[in-house]
Amino acid sequence: MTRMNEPEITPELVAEHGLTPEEYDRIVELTERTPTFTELGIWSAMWNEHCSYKSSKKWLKTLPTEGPQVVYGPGENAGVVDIGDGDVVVFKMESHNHPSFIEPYQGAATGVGGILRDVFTMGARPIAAMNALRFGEPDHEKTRHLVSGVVAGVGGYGNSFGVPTVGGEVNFHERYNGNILVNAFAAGIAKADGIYISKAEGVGMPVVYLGAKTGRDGVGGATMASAEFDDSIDEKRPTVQVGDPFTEKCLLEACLELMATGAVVAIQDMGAAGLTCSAVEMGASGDLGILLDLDRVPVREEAMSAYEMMLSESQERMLMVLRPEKEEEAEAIFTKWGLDFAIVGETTDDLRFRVMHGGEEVANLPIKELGDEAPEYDRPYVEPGSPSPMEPHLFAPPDDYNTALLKLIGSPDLASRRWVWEQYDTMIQGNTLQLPGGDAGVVRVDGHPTKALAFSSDVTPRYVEADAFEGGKQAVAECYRNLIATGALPLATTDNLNFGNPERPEIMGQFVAAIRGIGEACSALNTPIVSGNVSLYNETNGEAILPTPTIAGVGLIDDAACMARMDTADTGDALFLVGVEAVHLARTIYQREILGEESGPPPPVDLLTEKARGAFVLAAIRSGYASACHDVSDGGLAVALAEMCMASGYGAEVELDITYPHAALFGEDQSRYIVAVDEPWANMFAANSEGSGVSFARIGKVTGDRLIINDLVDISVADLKDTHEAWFPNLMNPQPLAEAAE
Amino acid sequence: MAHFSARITVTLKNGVLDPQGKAIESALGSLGFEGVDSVRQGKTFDVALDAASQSDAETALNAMCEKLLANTVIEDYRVEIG
Amino acid sequence: MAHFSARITVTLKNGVLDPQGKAIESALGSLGFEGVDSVRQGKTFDVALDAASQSDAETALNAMCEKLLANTVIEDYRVEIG
Amino acid sequence: MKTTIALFPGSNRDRDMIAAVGKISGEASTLVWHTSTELPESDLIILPGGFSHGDYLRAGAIAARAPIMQAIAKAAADGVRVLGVCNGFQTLTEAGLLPGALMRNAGLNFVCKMVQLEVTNAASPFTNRYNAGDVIDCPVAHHDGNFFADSDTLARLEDDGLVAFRYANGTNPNGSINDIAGILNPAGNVLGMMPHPENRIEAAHGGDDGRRLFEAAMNVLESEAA
Ligand SMILES: Nc1ncnc2c1ncn2[C@@H]1O[C@H](COP(=O)(O)OP(=O)(O)O)[C@@H](O)[C@H]1O
Ligand SMILES: [Mg+2]
Repeated sequence: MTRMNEPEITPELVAEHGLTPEEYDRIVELTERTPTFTELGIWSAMWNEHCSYKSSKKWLKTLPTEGPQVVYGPGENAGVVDIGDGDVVVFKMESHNHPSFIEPYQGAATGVGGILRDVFTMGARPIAAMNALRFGEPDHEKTRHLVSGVVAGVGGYGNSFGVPTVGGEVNFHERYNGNILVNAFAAGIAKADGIYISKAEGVGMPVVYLGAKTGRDGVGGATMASAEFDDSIDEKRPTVQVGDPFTEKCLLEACLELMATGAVVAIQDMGAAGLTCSAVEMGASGDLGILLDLDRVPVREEAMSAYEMMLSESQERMLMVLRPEKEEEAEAIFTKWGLDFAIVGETTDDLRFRVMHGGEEVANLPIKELGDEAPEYDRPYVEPGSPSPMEPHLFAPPDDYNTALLKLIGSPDLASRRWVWEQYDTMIQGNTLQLPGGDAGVVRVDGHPTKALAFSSDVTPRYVEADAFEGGKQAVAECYRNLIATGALPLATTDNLNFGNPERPEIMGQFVAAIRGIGEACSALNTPIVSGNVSLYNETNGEAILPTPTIAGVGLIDDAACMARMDTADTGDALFLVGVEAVHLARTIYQREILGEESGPPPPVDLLTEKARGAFVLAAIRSGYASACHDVSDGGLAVALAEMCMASGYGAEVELDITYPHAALFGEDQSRYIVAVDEPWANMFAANSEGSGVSFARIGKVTGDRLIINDLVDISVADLKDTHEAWFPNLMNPQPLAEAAE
Repeated sequence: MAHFSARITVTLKNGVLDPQGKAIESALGSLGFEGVDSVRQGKTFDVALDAASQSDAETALNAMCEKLLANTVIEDYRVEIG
Repeated sequence: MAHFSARITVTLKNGVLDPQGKAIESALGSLGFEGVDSVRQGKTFDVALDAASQSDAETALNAMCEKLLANTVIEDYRVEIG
Repeated sequence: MKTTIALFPGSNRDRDMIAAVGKISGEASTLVWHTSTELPESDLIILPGGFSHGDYLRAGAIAARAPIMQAIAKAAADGVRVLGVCNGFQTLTEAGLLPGALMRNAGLNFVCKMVQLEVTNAASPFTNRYNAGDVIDCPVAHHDGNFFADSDTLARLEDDGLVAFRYANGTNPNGSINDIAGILNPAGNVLGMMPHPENRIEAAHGGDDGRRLFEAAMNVLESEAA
């Protein structure tokens, strides 16, 4: 047994582990001696930002996480929400930003693998996935490579694993040039009484290692995921983790089979700093100690040191505590699926985390303190100011509204994402009711006669940048709106908070304000945060990303028969705008794409209005009034109308009474929907709107094959489609001149 | 301008997980092949190109590997001309 | 029992279309590489195995190709030991 | 009518297939694991879609060498109906039960979208509920669906009318030669196809064009829907 002769602990070594001198002093105190090299690795893994949330904990605690529908909130592998009939939906979102920048395919793939594992670790079969992606400027030298790698990686993993990808986001902005964002969401369905958590129970119970073998993958990865980038990134590079979706699929089936036998006491997937975090989590949450014998850990490489094994981020691995009497049954299941199965330790009553290697004790640490005593920082922050409102007359109108509209729907942030989602299996499992391209992805609840779940992922980083508080509110509100637009009652949300370096007060200020906004919105809209993930230090050479708190929401459709879509408007339908004429042009796509500026405040969200209009639209959809529905978001009313026309293939004639045409067409005022209503029901719908007191206007009808708005816009649906669909393919496969000439 | 045909071989760096090799290994096992310790999968590219000289060809081929054919984060490559 | 390490190279038969090769060819073109006539993609398998003799190893490796590693409908293979 | 579905590690449209068979025939299918050496008595054997063994090496290559495949080959020889969809099709070609090979999509990317299929052979036990020339909607979801066969094989397939489905109206998603989406063996009792009729059997799928294929293969009465 070759053993690595462990280096001595120097201040430099401590610093390389991302620990401050103060943190190290505390570690020595808690260890009650100088830690061994392996112990230092363990402490650093447990105390880095990624695992300890030391900069964010204080603020995350302020988020609303409870509600009658919430079965498990934050703290478990994923949130668990009741959907009735004894079923629960289990979901979470997680970032894999840094790894995806270094190796886009594998980074994105292992990100998807990680979030799927979080979901099925809890006993749920994954039924839907989303991916929220942010890239640098389209023409930045790295962007194409990153986009094609990330999209191929997301698909490569999810498609092979067999989960439908039903939604997501793609944005482009120079502020992501050096730090792309890859946020992966997964949801699964389980029986309320079939949920598994990580809390170990019982002393002397076998701790079992399952799945793939351990290699040196990503050693140092957890520490890197919390380190700001600079140009020396190449040296920081650990062995890249490679995803194996086939093994993960086998792991899924084996875990669910095993759970069905009742053998599982506790289960925890191995993510960042795999063996360390999972073992400590299981013991600590069960008030138990854990004894691990690394000589029993299945390894794929020779002469791995204890340090490497404890920090390895090899994928597709799980740790479980099993009922001893079920051991054989369990092993048989795993052998059937061709997976490694090894008893690597046991639970103890000494509240110590002990690790044996080569017959020697290489770590002996207080298991509770590893997590509980992790530093919690109240980082200094400055309140971000909120820019003062800007009247519509301060913004130049376009020279030509047709040209402007075409430019917007063909712009990087509004162009069709078909090129992306056609690389994802969106139909597998046979339950997808709404594919990407609508307001939210919808998947029916397998086995239930009428129920379906809606999924949407949203945030508008340019809004958050301008006003983190309003931007945080808006992210939640838009997600809520997208769910409502399909006829779903929003149930709960998960967040993925991507920010820069929290040690900079202005960044910390954005973070704090965004969380306050998210919290207010989630409380007001009854969509508690049940899980989430924080990714800080998204910064290169001192330039931070746009603050990007991604919000993913899940909504419940009681009866899929009266679900709404944005592509079902029919000739003759009356078109209603729920909401008022827009006046807000600051921070809009119009301002950026047509005027070439990004300034002013984001459109404010009035949460009471949001809720009232949402409730009204939901009721209208559920009582069958809406032949089609679409929320109004990026690009404003004109873009929303264009999107509905492109989706249905029909044109529309729209007559607005307008004060500021460019604001009315392109303003991004919030809390608005377009509802198409079958003509015979139009008056009834109008009456109901009045009755319910929401502002609305009848703005026109579905007809012909052109979109006509007052005397401003007149474009054929075909031209809209061509422009909308062309941008992404042109970005990704620019025709070599030779071919273009042919 | 001379004509060259080259073979580029791209293999995974040591330590990088090779799911393909792993699967093939166990498939060989279940097909009854014994004594197989390990299988690692790689790629070849047979490139036919015109270049002014052998050294120009080599330079070009190495550049192709760096720019496109190999993912140098996880792969090594070798260029043979002949 | 001796230990052998072999490299198996699997290439597409002539006349079999090679989508990857084609795509790489045009990608190289748009990256500005000139003079590339053709690119054909293949696979390598580095196999480490124990066998009584070199000839046993060869027999085994050829059998592996016939049975699994190559799809002889579209692919040729070559085995090198050492 | 007894239907058996063969399962391989990495099969992932097996549940879709089980659901389709159940919904259309009202009968449950029997599932067999890839390691078993014999089959239950079956009138129809289905190899479902997925990434068997990760599709590592070549799509369907490792699955094609599984013990169950010998039993399936024998059943096919005895005239039992065998349907391979997507990974099932790839596996049947790798196993030599159907000619040709399925290579990487010409666009190199995985592709999942609705395509149109022309029914070019409406005489087989799988396609006889369609009329020759019918054009149906059906989704595809694959990375290696680019059908290739050498010129002799291709000529034989065409001359003997063994092409069951062709991508129609320019919807060929993968570069398949002659737009081939599905082929039959000479006896007509083995069908391999890349598209997924099991994901096109009910209103919730946006249409049920795939339903008649199963109704034919399982000799069930046509549903009103069809
Ligand atoms: N990465 C992605 N994966 C899958 N679907 C995506 C992705 N990016 C965008 N989409 C889909 O494209 C459509 C438009 O996206 P977006 O403009 O963000 O929608 P919205 O404005 O309604 O939030 C949505 O249906 C979304 O789900
Ligand atoms: Mg929307």
